[in-house]
Amino acid sequence: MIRRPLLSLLTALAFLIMLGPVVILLGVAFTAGSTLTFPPEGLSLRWFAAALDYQPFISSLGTSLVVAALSTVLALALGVPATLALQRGLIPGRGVVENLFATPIIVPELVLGLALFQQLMVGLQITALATLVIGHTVLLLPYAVRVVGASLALSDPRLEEAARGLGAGPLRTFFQVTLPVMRPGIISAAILAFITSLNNVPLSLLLTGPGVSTLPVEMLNYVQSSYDPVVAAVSVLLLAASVAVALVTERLVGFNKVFGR
Amino acid sequence: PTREADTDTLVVSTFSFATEQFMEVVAEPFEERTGIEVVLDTGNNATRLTKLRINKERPDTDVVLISDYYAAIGKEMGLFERIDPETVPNMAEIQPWAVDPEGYGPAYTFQLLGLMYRTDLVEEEPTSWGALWDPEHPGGFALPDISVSAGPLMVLATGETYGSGPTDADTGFERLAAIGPDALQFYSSSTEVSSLLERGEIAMAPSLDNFAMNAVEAGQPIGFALPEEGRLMTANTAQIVNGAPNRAGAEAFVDFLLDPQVQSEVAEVIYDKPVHPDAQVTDLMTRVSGEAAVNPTEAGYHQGDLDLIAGERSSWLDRFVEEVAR
Amino acid sequence: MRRAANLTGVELSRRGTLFALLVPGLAVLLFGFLYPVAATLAFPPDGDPATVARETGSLLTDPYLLPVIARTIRVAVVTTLICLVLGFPVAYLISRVPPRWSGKLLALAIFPLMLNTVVRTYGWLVVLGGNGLLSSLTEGLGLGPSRLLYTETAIVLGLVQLFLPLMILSCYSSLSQQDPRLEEAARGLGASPGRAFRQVVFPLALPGALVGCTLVFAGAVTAFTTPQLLGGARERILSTLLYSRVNVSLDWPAASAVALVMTVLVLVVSALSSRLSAKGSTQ
Amino acid sequence: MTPVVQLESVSRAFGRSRDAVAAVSDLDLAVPRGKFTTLLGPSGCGKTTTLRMIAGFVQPTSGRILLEGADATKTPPEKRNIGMVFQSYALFPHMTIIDNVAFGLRARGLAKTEVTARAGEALELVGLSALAGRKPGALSGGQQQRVALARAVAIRPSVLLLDEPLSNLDARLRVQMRAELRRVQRETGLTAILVTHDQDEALELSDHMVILNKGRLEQEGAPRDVFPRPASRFVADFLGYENFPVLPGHGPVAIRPEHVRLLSSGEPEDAGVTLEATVTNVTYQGSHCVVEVNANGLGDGTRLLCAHPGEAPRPGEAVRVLLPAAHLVTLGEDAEAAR
Amino acid sequence: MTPVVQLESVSRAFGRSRDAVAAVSDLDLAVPRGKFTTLLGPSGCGKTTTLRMIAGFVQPTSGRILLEGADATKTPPEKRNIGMVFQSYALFPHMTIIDNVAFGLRARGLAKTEVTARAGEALELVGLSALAGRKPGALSGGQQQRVALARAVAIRPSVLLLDEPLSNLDARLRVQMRAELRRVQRETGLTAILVTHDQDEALELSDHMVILNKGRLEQEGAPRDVFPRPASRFVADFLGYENFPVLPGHGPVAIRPEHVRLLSSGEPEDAGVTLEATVTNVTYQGSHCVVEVNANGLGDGTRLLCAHPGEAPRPGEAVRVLLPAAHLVTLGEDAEAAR
Ligand SMILES: Nc1ncnc2c1ncn2[C@@H]1O[C@H](COP(=O)(O)OP(=O)(O)OP(=O)(O)O)[C@@H](O)[C@H]1O
Ligand SMILES: Nc1ncnc2c1ncn2[C@@H]1O[C@H](COP(=O)(O)OP(=O)(O)OP(=O)(O)O)[C@@H](O)[C@H]1O
Ligand SMILES: NCCCCNCCCN
Ligand SMILES: [Mg+2]
Ligand SMILES: [Mg+2]
Repeated sequence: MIRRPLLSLLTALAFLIMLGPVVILLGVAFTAGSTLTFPPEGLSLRWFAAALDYQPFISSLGTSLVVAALSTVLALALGVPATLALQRGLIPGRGVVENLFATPIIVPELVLGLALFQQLMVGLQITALATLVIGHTVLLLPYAVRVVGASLALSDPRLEEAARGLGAGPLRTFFQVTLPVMRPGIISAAILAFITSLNNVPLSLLLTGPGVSTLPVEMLNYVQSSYDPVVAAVSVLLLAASVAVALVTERLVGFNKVFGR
Repeated sequence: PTREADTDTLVVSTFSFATEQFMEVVAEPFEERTGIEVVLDTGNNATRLTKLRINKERPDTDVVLISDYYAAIGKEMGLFERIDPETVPNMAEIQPWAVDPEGYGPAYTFQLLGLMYRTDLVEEEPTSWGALWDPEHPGGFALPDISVSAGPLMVLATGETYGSGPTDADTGFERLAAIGPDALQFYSSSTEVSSLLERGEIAMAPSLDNFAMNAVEAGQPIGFALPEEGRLMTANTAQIVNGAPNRAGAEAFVDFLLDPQVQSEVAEVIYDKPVHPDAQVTDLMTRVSGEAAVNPTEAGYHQGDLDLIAGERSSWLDRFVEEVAR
Repeated sequence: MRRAANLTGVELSRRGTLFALLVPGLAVLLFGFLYPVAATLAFPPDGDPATVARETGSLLTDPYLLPVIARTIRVAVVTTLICLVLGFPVAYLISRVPPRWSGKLLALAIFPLMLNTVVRTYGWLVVLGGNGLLSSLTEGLGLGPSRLLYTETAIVLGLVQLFLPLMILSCYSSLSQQDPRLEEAARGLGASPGRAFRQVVFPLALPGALVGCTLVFAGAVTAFTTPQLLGGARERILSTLLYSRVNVSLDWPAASAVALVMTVLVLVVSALSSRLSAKGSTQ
Repeated sequence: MTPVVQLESVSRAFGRSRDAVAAVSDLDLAVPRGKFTTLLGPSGCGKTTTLRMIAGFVQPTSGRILLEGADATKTPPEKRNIGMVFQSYALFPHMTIIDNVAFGLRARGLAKTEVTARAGEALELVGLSALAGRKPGALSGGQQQRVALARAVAIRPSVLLLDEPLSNLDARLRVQMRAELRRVQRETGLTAILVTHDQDEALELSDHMVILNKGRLEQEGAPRDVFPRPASRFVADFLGYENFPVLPGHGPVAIRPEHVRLLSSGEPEDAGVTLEATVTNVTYQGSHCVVEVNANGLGDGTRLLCAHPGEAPRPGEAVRVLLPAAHLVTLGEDAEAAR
Repeated sequence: MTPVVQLESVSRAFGRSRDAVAAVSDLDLAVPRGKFTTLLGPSGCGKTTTLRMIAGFVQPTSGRILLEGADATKTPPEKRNIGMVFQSYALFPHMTIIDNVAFGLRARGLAKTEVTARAGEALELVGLSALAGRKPGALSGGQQQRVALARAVAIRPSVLLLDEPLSNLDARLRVQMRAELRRVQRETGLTAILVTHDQDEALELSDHMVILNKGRLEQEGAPRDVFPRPASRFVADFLGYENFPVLPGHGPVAIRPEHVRLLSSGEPEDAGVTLEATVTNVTYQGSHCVVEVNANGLGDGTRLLCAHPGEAPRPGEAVRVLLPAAHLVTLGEDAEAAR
């Protein structure tokens, strides 16, 4: 099937579009020049040093990671059970409930941010960090429900019967059978969610407070007034970190094991 | 959580640009002098103004550094307090234009509207805004989007150059509409315009003088021209928030910001041109903007009618999009 | 995916269980989304429902703004279709190659997500600009210089790059659950690879593909940085309009109106996709 | 002694009420303790549905299910201690074979050593110890089926439900597995319900057999009773009675081909009905041949099949056919065409 | 005449080279045109893998596959015009039954009316016309299996591969489907390869049978030749020869229980070997009973099974047992214990 020309062509095109900018990014980040320029004017690591030295990036990275991790976990913890109920349960008005869980992606994030700021942060005096987590959780819920749902829809319900029949209660069945069978979906959802959170700007823009800001917001701020490659260097560092995580995963468990089954 | 009256910390809402340097030359020395801990809340003008507006009943911020035109909007919304000149002695020392006529926060720095251009692509330094209307358009040009400070200033500058005066926005829009279709892009950040120039996509663009400083300092083929007519500038002001939890600290901070020593260091490190006559204007500033960097009003620069800009912001946005950005 | 209710695994019908599974999610949704958004859309700063309604009315009748709505729809639809056409085959390939390859390909498809939007977009400036790589290429081919920057095409390209991984992962989560024997069966019955793909592989992965489409469409409608940087003021779409109203004119009721229109737009597409998904449902 | 499993007028329909399909109708069943009960019936008659209701995976539309005499209609599956081998295997694709087998043991919280021991034992039983570390996707059909069996047996359930557990095994292995099943059942005294379409299997394994037709109970009893005395034409037909002649003086009867005898000329006649016939067809069948004859006396075209172990006659030959009285089953008046 | 399908020393291994499992080893096979070939062998011996290679779903690790005499090792499945019934059915879950059956016809671009007619006909053949509008999920196991069969037959393939296509059907339906299959095959002259574990099925349907053991060919030939003359103990064992006595003067032989006769005292002896024996066990088997005896003369504990149609003797009784010469199969020296 790999021999199919159309398939190969489309795949090549897809990867070209996705990865082309990575190449440019690498060029820009390693430049010795002082502006965002491609091709680079000589090679140097100075922008990496500058990036690591820039305090707002470092402190906001911490916030971003905490928010992304917390909201991904929360979104999955709330979304996966809901998916299960939606896919396996006899719910009256199921379509409505299902669409309800998708609504956060349909409202412009900027508006959601404004709403959360106005109603929760100012109205209910919830801290910036907590509001960020709530907002991101809500934003990620559709990923959890939809992506996981799409994979659960295809799995064989007899497997759950078999588990129950073997004496596993609903929880055990869920954790040992349903969940692993859904794993590709859950991991896809988790990665999508984590990265969506990690890169989110519009939602986070207003949800910052004194001393609390997220990395992408800081990067956007930075890039709006400074024309140097620091932001490219930060991106390369993030990319390198994710490659490292992937490599370690591959070493320890095998990447395909994480996704496949 | 509400911040009650609080004399130990000072929350300063500021631009997200160069915050590290700002901490170093302004916030930390201030902390040392007063023992008040400074916490920064950064973001662009609009975002911070929006937050202040929503937070109006329970403000948690003391000082806001904000562009003059957004400051005008904020004043109208009742977000800021007038300042008693007694509490900010430096206000008596600074250039007269920098003092707010209504008694709100003063300007602490300013930026001049001019033409940033590629010295290698534009043969002769432009002396008039007319360069943009030159049918030859050597090398192409970009215009500022209405969303950046230079945008509304450009409308006024055009009005002043071709119409009845600096309030003739109609003429400004009309004339800009004539070249709108030829503009490569309506840029929305300094990075964008710098990048367009550097990659040679355009040869010139109206911009603020600060945008040119990095490139000039780095020795790139970038020049900044100050047209003879239509000299508009924008100022960054320091406002005290209405109901600030630490009012005394806020006053001290504004005064500190106007201190000639502090202004000199800010000029050196952040490229913000000082408003205190005793502060040191850097060489780079005069290389880019000449004498106007030292005394803008003497060079014929003015802020335009800020209440006009603030009041017409919605209709100007629509007009710009409908008539110019085509 | 409307599975015949009575075929469900162990029939999950006990009220209490269903309740326990759904309620936490719904509660967070209500508190963290529905309530604040409804409250802010209806009562934006300096506005009330009447002003919002008035603004919405004028938005929908303004001859200048209608093209903006049309452009938004066009850009989002085209982006979604391209993502589907490119993303589904990639997901399919990943789900069918030997496991030792699939993990690596998947990782490769995910990495671009780690790029900051601004930086990513910058890459496009380099590629699409008048002196950019693409232009050098067309010039080299004797086609003359080309500039796609600040056109609708540029926005679409940027958005495709932004959302392709999303589509790939969504499709993959469905495809990886599919029994490969089904495709074999189709091939054995005389279906060409294309036909087997269209009639068996694709319909069965439809839930995932539709989820991908919904996510991409919603993302394309609401994305702001990419259209702003690659399209500019000239190619205004609803999200950039919304941004200006919040950030330039600080006109919150008018912003509410734009948000309402965007919301309805995505809602329609999302509902459509649910409907399709239910229709093409397995079993 | 209360039956282990009891169904009281249980029905189950599928689909919405308007176009509902009744898979099981008004079924009463008492499953005797410590015995092997087989469920037989044509494809689609409701066997799987019945097992699934007993296991608790589907709820009856009406009626009650009693386990150990207590109403368990609403008891969740994992509280029933019932093992089930699924017709479609339902192996956990993400677990190795041994983990599949150990699953139920772990769910019961058994100690690690015991889990290992018992899972290994169960796998031994089905002859798949060598494949313990593989995943189900890398197994052949028959191997998968055996894993499903091992998984169900390992938990030593009080009731074991087997939905065609041996259908994908070859004859030799099937016989062997059957014997193992029988042994396990005897040794542990468990109650088993087996769905099968293999009559040898039903005969060899069952203490009690139940024949379903279109979701209803058609006949039940010990194989020794049911086989020689089917109560209806449907059952007779289903059990492999292939001859349904209407004999003068007897009315409709049924007789199996193996019991029809071709008399060599001169052989003494046993008690029974003798008919003159013409051979129309002969098929070779390994250990015997099937002779098709036309019984000339009985209305036109009455065809009889006779399983003949000896030398095969030639088509066209005239023969005498004996239907021994001992093997003739008289069908009641209610006997009508099955299906 | 060139064989329709020909395998030339075909092997297939699974897994990476280091820990590869050989599913099929060095298999040579010629499938005769217009005939029914059955593939038999124990679970996991490589039957499904062989079919999948013929259909083109898996590639041989080595060797060639010829279709109509031309190398087709790399031909994609849809270019082979081969119909396959999968062991796991592989019905398209998103299509109705009729659409499943029509799929292959549509793929061939047939006219609408013809598609409808032929799909309807195929569904008729398996007796499922009434369920045409349902989806596979709402069908019983046997019903699904029949849909899979209808789907494969509908396209009138030049080769039909059947992987245990009737295993989930009851005896009666199985016999009926078998006859239908035979009829279809005869009428259309198609070539069929059937995997089955049912010996009756193999016997009744096959013109040619192939017995595999651990991925290798063990014996092939017409059933009439293979059944009475298994070439090895493995084959004999597999084909249901249950007695493997070592007779003085004969060496190791094999004989089926049905051929072992209990002689009533005084009955004349046929040609063969007569042994004195003691009855040790009797099992009732419906149409006959299985008598287990201990042949006193042959080394200690030589157990013989005898399928006895008459009155059953009692355990402990002394009997005379005849092993008829006509049914004794002499096993070569290579005969060793199977499996
Ligand atoms: N993907 C795989 N990886 C490893 N081993 C495999 C794989 N698929 C099949 N096998 C092994 O190859 C052998 C042959 O498998 P195959 O499915 O052809 O058997 P079969 O003869 O059809 O058996 P059955 O009658 O049980 O269906 C088996 O031992 C099986 O375990
Ligand atoms: N979800 C469903 N929707 C509609 N009808 C169904 C559904 N499940 C089963 N049926 C029908 O109910 C009847 C009984 O099904 P069941 O699976 O119990 O049959 P079975 O006796 O196990 O048959 P087999 O021997 O073929 O496996 C069948 O006619 C089947 O088509
Ligand atoms: N509006 C242009 C931004 C000018 C940057 N000023 C820097 C102030 C640092 N606190
Ligand atoms: Mg069944
Ligand atoms: Mg097989």
